Amino acid sequence: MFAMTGQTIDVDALRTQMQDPGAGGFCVFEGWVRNENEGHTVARLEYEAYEPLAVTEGDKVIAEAQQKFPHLKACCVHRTGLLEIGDCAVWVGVAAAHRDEAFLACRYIIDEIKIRLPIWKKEHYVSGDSGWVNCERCAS
Amino acid sequence: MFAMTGQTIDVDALRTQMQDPGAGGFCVFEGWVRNENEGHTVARLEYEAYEPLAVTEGDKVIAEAQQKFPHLKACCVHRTGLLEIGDCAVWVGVAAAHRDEAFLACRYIIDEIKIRLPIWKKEHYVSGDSGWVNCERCAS
Amino acid sequence: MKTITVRYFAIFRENAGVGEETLETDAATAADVFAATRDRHGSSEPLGHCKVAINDEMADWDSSINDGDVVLLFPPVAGG
Amino acid sequence: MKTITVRYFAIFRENAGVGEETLETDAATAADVFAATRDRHGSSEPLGHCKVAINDEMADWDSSINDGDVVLLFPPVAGG
Repeated sequence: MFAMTGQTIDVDALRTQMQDPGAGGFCVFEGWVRNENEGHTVARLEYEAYEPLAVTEGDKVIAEAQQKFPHLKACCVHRTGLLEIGDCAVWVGVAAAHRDEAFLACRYIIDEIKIRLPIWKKEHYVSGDSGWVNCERCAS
Repeated sequence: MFAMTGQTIDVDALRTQMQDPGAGGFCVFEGWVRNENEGHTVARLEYEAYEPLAVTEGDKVIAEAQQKFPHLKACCVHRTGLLEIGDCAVWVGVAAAHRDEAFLACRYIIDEIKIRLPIWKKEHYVSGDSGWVNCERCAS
Repeated sequence: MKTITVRYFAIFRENAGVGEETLETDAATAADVFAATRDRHGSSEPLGHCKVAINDEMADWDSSINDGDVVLLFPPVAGG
Repeated sequence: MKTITVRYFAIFRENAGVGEETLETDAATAADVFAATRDRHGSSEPLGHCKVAINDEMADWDSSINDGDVVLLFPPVAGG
């Protein structure tokens, strides 16, 4: 299940939802707002998203992970709005029978989420400037 | 930092300790007690450890991860004693500037913890039998 | 000529100064819409870095444009 | 002859029926101690699947044994 939220991500509640007596490995990735990007000191971040399509595409990414690695529980929640340093911008959790699938599926989901979903990030710098962040794939 | 504990692992407190304004990626792995192993229905698990050396070796594993991937915060806590289905047996958390190091260091730590530390796992089956679990590397 | 709605997001919206506008166009494909509105969205990004959706479905740049379509122009995404 | 302390863990401890014992031995290496106590720890595991520590330091099977050493015999580990 993929969701967007304008509120603080409740990581405890998400972890509880992932529990499963058949799961032996649980892998989580969280993206946190850093105080620095490419030499700029960041004050805060702003996420804009086109939610209807972000949710459709996010659900598709999770379904793909579940097809590649059957029998896993997977969930991702992404923030919108204004975020401060240290805030959790995205949470991905995968519970699987074994750790290998848990790690690989978690990595697959965050990698695809970052390049496929209509979500944009504007950095507000301590200098007063701001800028839209280029996509990872564009930079590489 | 590596620690062994006989108490429920406090995953919230551990997550809070990992927070760092320079960290953009946080990867966690948790090992959970599964209800099944190699065709046996598991009722509970018992961990035995030789703690002085488990801690020394665990700290060494974390130091190796920090050398491979500089500037990361990493922590691992492992349970001892009797655990029920769904209990968290081991928690590994890594906070790094970027997600790649976070995933790789987290994976390195759990992989090494499983094969190097003097920790043993006895499965108690629903059938009333019990058995010591063979090491991963021995099985492969 | 067709009548379509074009929606801009993030830096495209800021550049265009509006989130949405109605266009009369003879654009055959999504790429034509991107080119026709380049002055509005102000993008110097290669097309391959941007994305397009038509009527709330992700689309390709060579997807055809029909009368009444809502075309969403997405600058380079950066989730996570 | 040397006097050493041998400690057994997990299945080795269960097989030996004791966690620790004192041995008079002429064992030259840790591997010799493992072989000399095989009846006690009852292991059919290859040496390479087991581990040994001497005086609270991880050691190799060809590490030499000195009078007064505490030798810890570890069956195949299974953390996590």
